[in-house]
Amino acid sequence: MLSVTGLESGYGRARVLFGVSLEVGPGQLVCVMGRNGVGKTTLLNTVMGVLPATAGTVTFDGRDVTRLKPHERVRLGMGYVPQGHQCFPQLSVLGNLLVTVEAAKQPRSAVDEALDVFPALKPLLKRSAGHLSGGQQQQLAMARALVTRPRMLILDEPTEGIQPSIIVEIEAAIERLHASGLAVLLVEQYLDIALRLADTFVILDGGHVVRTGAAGDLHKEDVRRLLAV
Amino acid sequence: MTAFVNQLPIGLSIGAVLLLIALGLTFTFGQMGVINMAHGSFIMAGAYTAYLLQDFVLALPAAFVVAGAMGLVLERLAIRHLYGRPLDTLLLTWGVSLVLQQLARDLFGAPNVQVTAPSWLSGGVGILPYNRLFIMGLAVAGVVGVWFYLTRTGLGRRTQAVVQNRQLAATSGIDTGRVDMLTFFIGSGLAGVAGVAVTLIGPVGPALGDYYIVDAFLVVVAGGLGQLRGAVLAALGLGLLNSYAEFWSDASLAKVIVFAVIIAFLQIRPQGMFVLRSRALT
Amino acid sequence: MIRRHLPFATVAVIALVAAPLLLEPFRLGLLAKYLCYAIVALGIGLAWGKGGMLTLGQGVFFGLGGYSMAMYLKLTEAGAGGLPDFMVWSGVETLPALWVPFANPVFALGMAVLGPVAIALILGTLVFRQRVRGAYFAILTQALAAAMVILLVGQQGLTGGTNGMTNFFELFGQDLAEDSTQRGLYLVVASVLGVLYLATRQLVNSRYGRLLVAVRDGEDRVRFLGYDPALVKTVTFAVSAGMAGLAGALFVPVVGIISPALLGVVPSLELVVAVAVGGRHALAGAVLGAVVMGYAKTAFSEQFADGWLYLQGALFILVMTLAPKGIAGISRSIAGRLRHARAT
Amino acid sequence: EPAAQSSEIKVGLLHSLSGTMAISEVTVRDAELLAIEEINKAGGVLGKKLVPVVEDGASDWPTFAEKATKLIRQDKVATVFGGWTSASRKAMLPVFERYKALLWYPVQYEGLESSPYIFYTGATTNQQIIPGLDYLKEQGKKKLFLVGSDYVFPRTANKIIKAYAAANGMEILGEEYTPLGHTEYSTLVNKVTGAKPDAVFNTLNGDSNVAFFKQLKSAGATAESMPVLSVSIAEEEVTGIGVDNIVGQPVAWNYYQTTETPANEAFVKAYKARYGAGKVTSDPMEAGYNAVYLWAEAVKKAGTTEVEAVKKAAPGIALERPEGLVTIDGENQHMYKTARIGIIQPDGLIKQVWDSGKPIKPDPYLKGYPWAASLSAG
Amino acid sequence: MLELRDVQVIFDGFRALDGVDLTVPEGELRFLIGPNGAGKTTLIDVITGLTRPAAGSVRFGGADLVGRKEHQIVRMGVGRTFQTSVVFEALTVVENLDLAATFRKPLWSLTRRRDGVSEAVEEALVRTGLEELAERSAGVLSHGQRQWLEIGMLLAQRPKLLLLDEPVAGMSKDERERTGELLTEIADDHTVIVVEHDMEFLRRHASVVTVLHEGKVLVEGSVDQVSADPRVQEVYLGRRASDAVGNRP
Ligand SMILES: Nc1ncnc2c1ncn2[C@@H]1O[C@H](COP(=O)(O)OP(=O)(O)OP(=O)(O)O)[C@@H](O)[C@H]1O
Ligand SMILES: Nc1ncnc2c1ncn2[C@@H]1O[C@H](COP(=O)(O)OP(=O)(O)OP(=O)(O)O)[C@@H](O)[C@H]1O
Ligand SMILES: NC(N)=O
Ligand SMILES: [Mg+2]
Ligand SMILES: [Mg+2]
Repeated sequence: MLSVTGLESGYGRARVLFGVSLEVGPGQLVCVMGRNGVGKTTLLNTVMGVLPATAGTVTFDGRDVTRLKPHERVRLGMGYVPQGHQCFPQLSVLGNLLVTVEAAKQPRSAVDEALDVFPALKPLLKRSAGHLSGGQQQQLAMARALVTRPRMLILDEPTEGIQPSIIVEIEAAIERLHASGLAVLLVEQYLDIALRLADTFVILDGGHVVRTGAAGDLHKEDVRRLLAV
Repeated sequence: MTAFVNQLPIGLSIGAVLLLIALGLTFTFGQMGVINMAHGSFIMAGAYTAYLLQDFVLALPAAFVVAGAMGLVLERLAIRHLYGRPLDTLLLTWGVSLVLQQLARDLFGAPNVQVTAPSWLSGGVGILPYNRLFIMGLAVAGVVGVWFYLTRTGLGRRTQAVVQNRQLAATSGIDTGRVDMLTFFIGSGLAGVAGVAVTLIGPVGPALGDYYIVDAFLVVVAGGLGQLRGAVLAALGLGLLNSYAEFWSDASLAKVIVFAVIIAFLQIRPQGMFVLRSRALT
Repeated sequence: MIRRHLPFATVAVIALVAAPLLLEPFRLGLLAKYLCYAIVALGIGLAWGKGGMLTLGQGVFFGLGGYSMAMYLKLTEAGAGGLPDFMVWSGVETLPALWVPFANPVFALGMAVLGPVAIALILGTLVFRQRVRGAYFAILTQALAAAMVILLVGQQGLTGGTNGMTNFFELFGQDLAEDSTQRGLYLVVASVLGVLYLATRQLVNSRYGRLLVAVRDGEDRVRFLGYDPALVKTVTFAVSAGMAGLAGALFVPVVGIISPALLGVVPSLELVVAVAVGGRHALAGAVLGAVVMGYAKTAFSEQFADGWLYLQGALFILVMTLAPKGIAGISRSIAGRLRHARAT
Repeated sequence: EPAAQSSEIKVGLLHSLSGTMAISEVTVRDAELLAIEEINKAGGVLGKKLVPVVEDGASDWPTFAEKATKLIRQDKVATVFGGWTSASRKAMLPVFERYKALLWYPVQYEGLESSPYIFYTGATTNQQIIPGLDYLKEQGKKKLFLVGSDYVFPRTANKIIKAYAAANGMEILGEEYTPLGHTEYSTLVNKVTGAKPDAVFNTLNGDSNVAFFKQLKSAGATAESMPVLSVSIAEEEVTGIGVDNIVGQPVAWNYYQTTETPANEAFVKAYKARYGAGKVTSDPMEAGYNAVYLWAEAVKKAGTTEVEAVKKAAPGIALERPEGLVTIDGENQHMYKTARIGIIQPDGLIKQVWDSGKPIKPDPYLKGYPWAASLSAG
Repeated sequence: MLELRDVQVIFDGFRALDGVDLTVPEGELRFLIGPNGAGKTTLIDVITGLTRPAAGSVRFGGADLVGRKEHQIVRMGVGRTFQTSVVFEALTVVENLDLAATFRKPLWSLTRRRDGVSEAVEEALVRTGLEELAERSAGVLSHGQRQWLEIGMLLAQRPKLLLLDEPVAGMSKDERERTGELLTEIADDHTVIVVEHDMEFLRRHASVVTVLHEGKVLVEGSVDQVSADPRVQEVYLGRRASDAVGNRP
C-alpha cells in the first residue's frame, strides 16, 4: 500500500531523516516508535508531502507520490491526523468536518459515519473548534481524517490528551478500520496500545530505522530498551 | 435644518462608497491576511476598464474580470511566497501599486480621463442622486454576494480553512493554491467593481487608488478583520460620522475626528467591532 | 571582542573620514539625509524587526522632531515683529503661544526627542494595554500619519500648512549655506547614528532584547512568564519614536525644509520598506536599507526621471519575493554557506 | 567644464512627473521641451544648443528642493524652469537664492512674493483673481461661496476675495477647504446648495475638481443657476472632469487654446504636431512655453547665460506670445499679462467672454488696491 | 494554599465551570482528571487570570486572584504550562529558560547582556534533560522536547504554585517516569496541580485526585477511591476500560 524507500528530509540545512525505508502492506498496521525528537513526525510529514523529500521515494498504491502535493495525496486515499490536536479554529465543528468532506469529494454521509465513531462531538457541532478542549479537538481531528474515507490512515499520536474511555474507543475504532482492510501507519507512545494493534514495528532513532519487524518477533523488553533514554 | 437632515442620507451614501471599496479587502486582507496595498491599484484598474469600454453597465463585469485577473497574477507570481507573513505582503503589494500607478500614467497619460455615466443615472430623488443610489444598491448586492459566498458555499468555507491553518488544510485535501487564487481573484475583482462605481463620483486618474486605500483599510480594521457584518457597520458608521463631522466643522477636521474616533473605538474593542476569540495563545 | 567590532569600526572610519573627503558637498548633503533616515530606520528595526510592532506612522515622530527644530530655526531669523515669513503671509499678527518656548534651542531640541517619546508613550499605553497588535496596530499608525498630515496642513498659520517651513539661514550662528557647515552637520549626523547604533545593538543583545523578541513571537505567553508585554512594547515604541524625532531634528538643517509631505503615509511606508529591504532582523540591515533605498531613489530618479517608479517598485518586489530577509539576510546566508562549506 | 566654453547650454526642467501633481505638470514640461526644440531648430541661443536636463519633483516639496540643488550644483544648468504648486516654489526659493541661480515659475499663484532669483510667468492675483471678481460683480453676483483646497494659494486667494467683497458690497456666505486629493464632496455640495449663493469662487486644485463638479452636477446645480468660477481649471482639466459636468462654467486665466493671436495659432499647431492631435493647450503650459523664450531673449540681450547679467537684461523684454504681448516687469520679475474670462464650451475648449483689453501690470503685493492694504501689511 | 470557592465560568451561555470548590494545601501534589471538555484547562485558566470567572473567588496565599492581570498573578508565585506548548521559537532553549527566570528583575536591569547561565536556569536544564539542546533555537524542538522546555520554564520561574496541563502527553514511558519523580520532588515544598489523562501515571504518582465533570467537582479522593467510583467509570474511565487501562504494565 505504502512504501517508503531511502527517504531523507529535514528543515533547511538540518537533516532529520537519513534514508528511512518502510513498508505498509494492504490492510496492515505499522507502528512507528521512538523517543522524542527522533523524527517520527518528520517522517509522517514527509510521507504526506508537507515537507519535501530531499531524497528517496514514497509510493502509495503502486504510484510514486513523492512529488505530489499534500491534497493530491489525500485525494488518493491517504488520511492524515497530524500531531497536536490541530483544527480550523474559527470554523464550527461541523464546518471543520464539512470543509474536509467537500475537499475530499466524499458524500455528506461520511460525516455521520465519523460522528458515530466520536459521539462526544455530536453536541458540539455548532461550537467554534478553537473553543473546544484539547481532547475534544483531538477527537475532531480524528473524525476529520475519517470523513475523507481514506484507504490508509496516518496517525501521529492520536490518543494524546484523550480521556481513557475514549482512548479505548479510538483503539477499538482503529482496530475495526484495520480489520475492514484499511492500512494504518501509526505513531503511538502508549506501548501497550501499540503492542495490541500493530502488525509490524518500525523503531526510529536519530533519523535512522534501528529496528523493524513483525509484532510477534519483538519482545516488549527489547522494544523498551530501544525506546529508553 | 433641511441641510442637517440631508446629512443622514449623505452619510449613508458615503458609507456605501466606503463599503464598496472595502469589500474586496474583506477577502484579501480579512480572509487571507494579506495587507494588500495594491487594492487601490485594482480599484484604479476597474475605473480605467470603464474608461476603455465607455459602457458603464458592461464595465461592471468586465472590471471584475480585469482586476480579478490582475490580482490572480499578483498572487501567483509573488504573494504566494509570502503567506504567513502578512506584514511583508504589505511592502510587496505597495511596490506593486507603485508600478501599476506608473504604468497607468504611461498607458493612459497623467491627466484624468472621463467615463461617461449612463443617462439613466442622472437625476435623483430628494437629496440623493441616482448615481449615489446606484452605488448603495451595488454595495448591498456586493455584501449579500460576499456573505453568501463565505457562509453558504463550500468554497467560502475552504477559504477560511486555508487562512486558519494552511498546513492542516493541505493535509485535509484542500488545494490551497487554488483557493488562494480564487480568493484573490474575487477580492481584487470586487475592487475592480468598486473602481467602476467611483467613476460616477470622482476622478479617474493614475492616483485614483491612493484616495481610497487608507479609508478602505480603516473600515476593515474597525469592523474586525474578516468580519463582513463588522465591515458593513463600520462603513456606515464612518460614513455618518464623516458626514456630520464635516457638516459641523470642515472636511479636514472631519477626517481628523474620524481617525480620533477610530483610535478611541479600538480602546473599547481592540480587535474591531466583531472578534472571533480564540483560546490559542499568540 | 575586536572581531565583533571590526565591521562597525571600518564603516565608522569610512563614514567619518573618507566620505567627507571624497564626496562633493551636494552628494555629502544627500548622504547626510540618508543617514537621518537611517536613524529612523534603526528605530523601526528595533520596534518592528525585534519587537514585531509594524509602525507605519514613524513619519509622525520624525515630523514632530523636524517641526520642533524648524520652529527654533525660524525664530532665530524671524523678521519684522519676530514673526516667521509664512505667518506674515498667512496673516498671523502675533507669535502663537505654542511657538514662544521654541526660541530656546535646548527646549526645541528637547521637544524634538521628548515630544515624540511622550506621544508614543501615550499612544502605546492606550493601544498596547488594550492588546491592539499586528495589522491593527499597523493600520492604526498609518491612520495616525494620515491624520497628522491633515492636521498640519489645516493649521497654516501655525505650521506653514502644506508648504511646511523652509528658508532657514543659520544654525547656532553657522551659515547653513556654507559647505563647511554642511560638512559639520554631516559629521554630527553620522556620529549620532553611530552612537545610537551601538546603543541599540547593546539593547537587542541584552536580556531586554530577548524579551522583546519573545513579546513579538508570543505576547500572550510572555504574560505567563511574569512580564507585562504592554510595558515592554510601549517602552520600545517610545525609544523608536525618540530616535525618529532626533532624526527629524537633524534632517531639517541638513535638507533645509520640513513639510507635511515628509511625515505622511508614503514616507512612513518608504522607511519601513527600506528596513525590509535592508533586512529587518538585523539592525545593520535597517541602517543599510535606509542608505541603499535613499541612494536608489536618488539615482533612479536622476537617471530615469520618467520611469524611476518602475525601478523602485521592482526593487521592493524583487527583494520581498526573492530575499525576504533583505540584504542582511542575503549576506548572512552567504556567510553561513561559506562557513558550512569550510566545515565540511 | 564651464558652460561658457561648451557648445551646449544645459537648462533644468523640474516638474512633478509622478505623484498627484503629475496630472498638471507633465504637460507643462512637454510645452517647455517644445520651446527648447523650437529654439534649437532656430539655431539655439548664442549659437549654442539648449540641452534640457529633466528631473522629477515627484509632487513632493523637499524633492523639489533636492533636485533644484542637484540641477544647480551638479549639472550646473544655466537656468531652471519648474514648479507648479506654491509649496514647491516655496521649497525651491531658498535654494535658488542661496546659489544665486534662476528659476522660471509658470503658474498663477497667490502673490505676496517676489524673489530676486525667480521670474514669475504665470498670473499674480491682480491678473486673474481680481479680474475674475470684477467679472462676477459685473454679472450681478453679490453672494459668493468660497471653496478651495487646503493650502496657501486658496487660503490667500480667499483672503483677497473677502477683502474685495467687503469693499465692493458683496457677501461671502461660506468658506470651505478640503485636503488636496479629497474626493468626497457630497457634504460640501449640500452646504453650498443650502447656502444658496449667486456664485461659487473655486480655488480647488487638482483631482478634487473632478469630484467636486461631478457631485455638484448630480445635486442638480447648473452653470445658469449657480455659476462656479474656477481659477485652476484649464482645457487639460476639462476632459478629466467631463465636459458634461462643467459646461457653461466660467474660468479666469490669461490664455486659452482659442485665444486668437498669430503666435497662438503656431503654438497650438506645433504642440499638436509634436504631442498628438487630441492634445489641448492651456494657460500654465503656455506660461511655461513662454518662460523658455523669455529667458532665451534675455540671454541673447545679455550675451551670456550668467545669472546676474541675465537678470539685468530681462526687465522690459517684451515678446508677442500666444496670449498676446508679454513684458517682463523690472520691479518684481513678474509679467505684464492680459486677463481673460472664458466659458467652458461643449467641445471642452474655453471661449473667451471678457478680457482686460491690455496687459495688466503685475502687482503681487496689491499695492495699487486700497482695499487690499491690510493684506500686504506684513 | 489555593482555595477556589463556587467558581463559575460561562462562555456564550455555556457553563464551562459550574460552581467549583477546590482547596489545595501547601506541599500537595494534586491531580485533576475528568473527561475531555470537563473544564480542567478552564480551571487553570481561571487561576492564572487568562479567563475571568463570572462568579466565585480564587484565593492564593490569602490574596484574591480574580481581576488581576496574568503577569501580576505570575509575580505572586503562580506558574503554569500549556496543554499545547508555546515556546519562543526564535530564542534558544537557554534564552527561553533565562527569560522565565528573570522576571523579578526590574526592567531596566535587563538592558545588560546575559553572561553565563544562572543557577535557576542551570537547574532547569538539568532537570529537564535539555542540556544538550541548550544552545539550539527552540524552533527546532520536537513536540516532546517542547513539552520539556515548557516544564523547564515553569521550574525556572520558581513559583510557589505550579499548574501543569497534561505535561506528559506525547512523552515516552521513561520520560513520564522522570516527570513523575520530578513533580513528586517539587511538591515537597510547593503546591502542584497536574492535569493528566494517563491513569498509569496517576497510579504511580498521585495521592489526592479531583475529578471534574461538566464543570463540577464529581469526586475527590485517593486514586483507588476515585477509580472505583462508578460515576468516574461511567463518564471517564469507561466500564470496560477501567480494567484495561488500569492494568497497563
Ligand atoms: N521546524 C523545525 N525546524 C528545524 N528542526 C526541527 C523542526 N521540527 C523538528 N525539528 C527537529 O527534527 C527532529 C525530529 O523532530 P520530530 O518532530 O520529527 O520528532 P518526533 O519523533 O516526532 O518527536 P516527538 O515524539 O517529540 O513528537 C528533532 O530533533 C527536532 O529538533
Ligand atoms: N473560549 C471558549 N468559548 C467557548 N467554549 C469554551 C471556551 N473555552 C472552553 N470552552 C468549553 O468549555 C469546556 C471545558 O473546556 P476545557 O478546555 O477546560 O476542558 P478540559 O477539561 O481541559 O478538556 P481536555 O481534557 O480535553 O483538555 C469545553 O466544552 C470547551 O468547549
Ligand atoms: N500656485 C498654485 N496654483 O498653487
Ligand atoms: Mg512528533
Ligand atoms: Mg484541557
